[in-house]
Amino acid sequence: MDLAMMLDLYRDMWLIRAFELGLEREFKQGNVPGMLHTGLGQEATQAALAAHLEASDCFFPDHRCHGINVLAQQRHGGDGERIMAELFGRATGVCSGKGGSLHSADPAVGNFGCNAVEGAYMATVLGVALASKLREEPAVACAIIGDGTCGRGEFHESLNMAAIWDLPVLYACLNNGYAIMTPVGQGHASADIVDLARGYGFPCEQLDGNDIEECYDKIENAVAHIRAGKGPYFLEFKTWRWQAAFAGEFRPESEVKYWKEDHDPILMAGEKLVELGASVEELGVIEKEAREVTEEWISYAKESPMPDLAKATANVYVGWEVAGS
Amino acid sequence: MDLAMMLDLYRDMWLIRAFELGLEREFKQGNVPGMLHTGLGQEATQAALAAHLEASDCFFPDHRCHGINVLAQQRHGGDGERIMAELFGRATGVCSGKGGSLHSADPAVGNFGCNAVEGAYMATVLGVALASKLREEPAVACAIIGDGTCGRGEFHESLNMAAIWDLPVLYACLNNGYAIMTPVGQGHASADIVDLARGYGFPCEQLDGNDIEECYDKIENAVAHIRAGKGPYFLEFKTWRWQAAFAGEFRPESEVKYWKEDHDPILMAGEKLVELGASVEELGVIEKEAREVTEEWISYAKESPMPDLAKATANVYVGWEVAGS
Amino acid sequence: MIAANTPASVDGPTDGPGGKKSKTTFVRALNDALDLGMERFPEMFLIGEDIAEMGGDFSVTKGLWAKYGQERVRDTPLSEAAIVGTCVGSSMVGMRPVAEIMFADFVGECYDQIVNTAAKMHYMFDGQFKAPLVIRTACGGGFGGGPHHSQSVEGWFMNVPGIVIVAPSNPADAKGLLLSSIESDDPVLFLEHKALYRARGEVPGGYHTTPLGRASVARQGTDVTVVATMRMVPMALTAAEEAAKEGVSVEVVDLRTIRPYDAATILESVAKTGRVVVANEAPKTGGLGAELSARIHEECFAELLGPVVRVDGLDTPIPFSVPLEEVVLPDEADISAAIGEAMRNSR
Amino acid sequence: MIAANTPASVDGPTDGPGGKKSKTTFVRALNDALDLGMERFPEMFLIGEDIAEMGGDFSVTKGLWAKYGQERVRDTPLSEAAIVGTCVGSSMVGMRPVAEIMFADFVGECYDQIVNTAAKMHYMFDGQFKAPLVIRTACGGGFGGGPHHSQSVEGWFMNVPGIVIVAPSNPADAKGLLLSSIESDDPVLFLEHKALYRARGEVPGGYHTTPLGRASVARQGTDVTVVATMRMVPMALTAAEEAAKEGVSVEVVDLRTIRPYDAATILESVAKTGRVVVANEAPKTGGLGAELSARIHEECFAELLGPVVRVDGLDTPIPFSVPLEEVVLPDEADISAAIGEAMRNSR
Ligand SMILES: Cc1ncc(C[n+]2csc(CCOP(=O)(O)OP(=O)(O)O)c2C)c(N)n1
Ligand SMILES: Cc1ncc(C[n+]2csc(CCOP(=O)(O)OP(=O)(O)O)c2C)c(N)n1
Ligand SMILES: [Mg+2]
Ligand SMILES: [Mg+2]
Repeated sequence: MDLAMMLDLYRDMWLIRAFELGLEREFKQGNVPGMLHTGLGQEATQAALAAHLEASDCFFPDHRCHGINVLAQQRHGGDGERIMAELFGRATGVCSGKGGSLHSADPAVGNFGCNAVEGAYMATVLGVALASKLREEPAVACAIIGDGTCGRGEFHESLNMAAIWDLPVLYACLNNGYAIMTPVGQGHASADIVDLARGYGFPCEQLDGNDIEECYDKIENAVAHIRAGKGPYFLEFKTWRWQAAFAGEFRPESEVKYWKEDHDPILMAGEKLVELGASVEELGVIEKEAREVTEEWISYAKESPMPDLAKATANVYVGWEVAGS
Repeated sequence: MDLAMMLDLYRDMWLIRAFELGLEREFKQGNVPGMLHTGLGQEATQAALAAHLEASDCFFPDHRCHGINVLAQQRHGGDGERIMAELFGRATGVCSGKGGSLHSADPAVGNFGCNAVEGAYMATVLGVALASKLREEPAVACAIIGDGTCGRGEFHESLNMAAIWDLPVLYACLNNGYAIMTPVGQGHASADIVDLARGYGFPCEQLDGNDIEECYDKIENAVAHIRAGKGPYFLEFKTWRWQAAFAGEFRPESEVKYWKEDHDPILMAGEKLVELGASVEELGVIEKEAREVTEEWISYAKESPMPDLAKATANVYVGWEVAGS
Repeated sequence: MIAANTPASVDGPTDGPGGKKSKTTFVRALNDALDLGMERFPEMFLIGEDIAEMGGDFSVTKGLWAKYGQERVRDTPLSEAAIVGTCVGSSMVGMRPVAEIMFADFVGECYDQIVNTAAKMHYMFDGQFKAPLVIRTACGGGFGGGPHHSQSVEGWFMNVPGIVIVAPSNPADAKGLLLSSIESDDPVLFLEHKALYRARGEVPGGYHTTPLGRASVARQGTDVTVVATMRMVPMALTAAEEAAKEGVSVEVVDLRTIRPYDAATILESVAKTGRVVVANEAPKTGGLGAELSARIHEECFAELLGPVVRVDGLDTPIPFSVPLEEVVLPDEADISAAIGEAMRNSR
Repeated sequence: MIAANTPASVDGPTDGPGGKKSKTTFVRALNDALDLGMERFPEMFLIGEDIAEMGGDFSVTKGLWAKYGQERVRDTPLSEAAIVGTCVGSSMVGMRPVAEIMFADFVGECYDQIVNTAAKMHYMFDGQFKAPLVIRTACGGGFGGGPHHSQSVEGWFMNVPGIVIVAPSNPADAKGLLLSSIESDDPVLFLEHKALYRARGEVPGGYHTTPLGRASVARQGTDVTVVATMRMVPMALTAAEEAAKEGVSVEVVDLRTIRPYDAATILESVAKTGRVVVANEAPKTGGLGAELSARIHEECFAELLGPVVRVDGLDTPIPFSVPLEEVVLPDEADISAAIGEAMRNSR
């Protein structure tokens, strides 16, 4: 990978990190309603995915995917601030504040929306994929799923149907080692989710989800396979999330240290960039810019109006109006 | 296998066949309400399973399992006629006529009842298995499932949970090549269901479901594994059902001929028995007796009273009465 | 499955999709509607278990696979969540999928996908997606199907905003409502009562729609209004004829769309009669009848001569044995009795 | 998940399972009930996602894993159908499982197992099996949870015979009803409104049960009866205090068990007041209010001074944005308005 591309990805990763850090701060201050799951620590996977998905593709983000949402918005619409505004429940959000963190969607940038019933969109993604197949449009339909989410029955129904119909589905499994606090090897017959996916007969690969180059290359390869009409592809990204459980950190200190200090996707990429010839200052500027834009977006979100109350009853049906109170 | 045991199994298989043939005739004459799925052609698998399951074990029959229901009833209760009566919706049926073909149960003989929502009991069986594990009673909990049924999401949830908890579950998959008219290889990523089961890390085997000896031996082995506390076991029985679709036979003539003439479980067992020294007459008597007992049971069922109308509102709740009309 | 005793088959004469009005069966009317829809909407496809070559368990999709090919008439594995998921996802990008869930009893296996994905899609993303899908399914009892092949499931969805529930009672409406459901940009649960599949009736030829959300007055009357759905409509009409012999004039309102339902037509009828019976096959407690009764009382309390009388199934699962099933399911006699009860009411 | 803004935690003083009456939280009361149940019933076990070491998303099972061990307090994968299946199967052989489905919104993923297996087990096999299981789940809105973490799901099960639906409104009942649910030989859906988790109240110490199927009169009154559930009960009590200032005497009936519900207590109150409001958080159409309204009209038509007034959520999903959620969910003001409307009624 050349320096320019690597810098771009580094910038994307920093945008995610800054976004999530800013958001987390606001959440803790009580400015963001509801629940919050951050993608901190998983920036490489998200940035690499975003880099390969076109606006004409489709992705179903998982509950930690503000990052990919933001990148899609920036790349295909230039308005990442609308993701922030959505998280604050504002009228300027991508769903006018009706969806929030767990239901941010924007079809114009290929974002088909998170579904907070984990696993449900493993079924839904089939339909988007089938439509592109029937229309002979070479689009990729990507479902981003956590390791824990792979416990759901839709995992089987989805992989099986994608297999028999050779659907253009990219399963991007972000195996961060835990479902809430349950270790992946305790919740699944195998700690390697690919083992559960292999029986369906399409390519399955496991990779280092914190190594931006490996992520970028392997996704490129999978996406090419899918666009060539060769059917589904399953990628398992080994990664780790910063966010613990609400009672606090439950993982061994050594594990935390490994992932946050030795195997952090941004630190790793930074080292690589310096090797490739980037200057530490240059990298510092990228970080600074990401933090600045995040703050701008937070201000934008906070200054945005709340949705018109009429939105409460709007769009229940296409064909009918619903009465207010 | 010695002659005596083989003769016993032959008798069991004939009981199933005669039962199903008699039932089918009655159904076509309009004497049996509702729908009917017969186990004709699948007698070996059912007889071999029944031979290994104790009254203290549990099995969830599939929709073609009148046979195993009858054998369990005969072996552990001596009252196979109550299965017939249930199919006729009579008061003397195992469920007082409230369940019928698709919901015949009798816990006294280990029959936990079919669930006509295919696949649902792949989830339910986990609980029975967990209970025996928690109680340290070495019972087997067996789910009998068709190939088509393996398309359901519960397949994954069940195999995964049985694996992580080392539950004493025997999955008996009767792969008869079709779900209604859909070929197994069209409905599944692999025509060999074991391929879908292997990822869970417990033993999976495929066998000839029409070879009574192979069935008997492989089930014996699986059941021993389970009783020894070694966790779940998956057996895929390659078999074939006589019953076509309601529009008639849809399978190639050569296939029908192969299974009905060259690879019929009863014919095959008969040949083997003659080799082992049984006389053709002896075998004829077994068939005749099976047909006789079936007719007796049909008469019994027909002469049995309809359930008391109060049964219509009985046992909705344990703790409450439900009002009649 | 051997289907000798089950209500099925595309039979009877028909003049085909393009013809004039003719007497045909409910199944045939549905089949025609699907055919006409497939012809008109290239974005439409059919999906379900053995709906292709076999034509479905009740022959509703018969012949369409041969005509439209396997890409547009798709057999699936026994994967109800994936079937509905495929519908939802494809409808989000402009397809018009029509799924068959073989028996309504099985919708529990795709309940989440219907309730939390299809029904909320348009709302939660504030109009950015639509889910113009139809889920056809065979419901209702009366043929010894037992607890898992006989249920009326409208009650499972009555409290779910965003879903449209359609429930025809005769072949003409079956055709017209199905075409409207296909046209609809909202997700539709389309209920087909098994006991009606063989019912015959006049059906307009050609492409013909019946509006969603509108009840029809199946019979005019002045003394009592019977609001009925699906199989209860022909039963209500029979009961009305009986009542006429006693000099009681019964108006029968066929609800046709269960959600969102047509309150105006009901209330207009009630304003005239002052007496109401609501008849639905599902269990009484928490059923459709409850909603209609509550609404009618709210809006017509002063005009009512007595409380709305509910006719429903008993609050039990559906037993297999025929005489027990007869006890559990409501019939003409129950409607007649309810009409009698309503007539005894006067303030 | 970061839960700073979610209503959770086992806090507040308690005298523990064996103690005397004391003021404690709803969560703590539930935790005590589970503890007492585990102590008394060796056949009881707990199952759900991260209910063991973590104690569940709302800390309801906190400490029980440490006390009873991992065989009896079992973490599961995200497999809702398998969780409920495990409950059903084990209950068939005499265990008393108590499952936690983290949010009620997710019951769609195990709907079939609840509705077609658990609820029909006892009936379809004619009494040969029982399913004494409890499914605890956190329901209700009011904390910005959005469309999939805020729903009131009782309406999804109102038309399902065989299921018991329990819905406490205060810590004492939470404890007593949960113990009764554990004792019950019927399958129980036990609803815990998230907004009540931190509510405090007097709770009897030791093993204490509150009967299922019995409403309680939370406040005596003579002019209007308000029948309410869960979070609507404290709201109704507030509204009643407001009304008292205007000289209107409001009786508040806390339904407690939604199915089978206690008609006798309601009807007795209505006989006294002649005016009724039913208040429930779920969407209006096809909700609990409809059933209660229909029933009250059927049984008390002559005594009623006007129609039953329903207070419910709007017929929409629950939006994320706080001001929109406030529009959609019913509150004290809506109950007050309904009381006013009921008071204006007179024949
Ligand atoms: C069907 C369903 N069950 C449970 C939950 C609650 N829940 C939200 S996130 C989560 C853990 C998911 O684990 P994983 O997929 O590994 O994602 P991670 O949070 O680790 O990124 C759970 C149990 C849910 N949202 N949906
Ligand atoms: C959840 C569910 N979906 C669909 C059906 C309808 N159905 C009954 S049997 C059957 C085919 C089952 O195929 P398989 O498991 O291979 O059993 P076989 O009949 O071949 O023995 C179908 C689709 C059902 N009963 N339950
Ligand atoms: Mg994880
Ligand atoms: Mg099969």
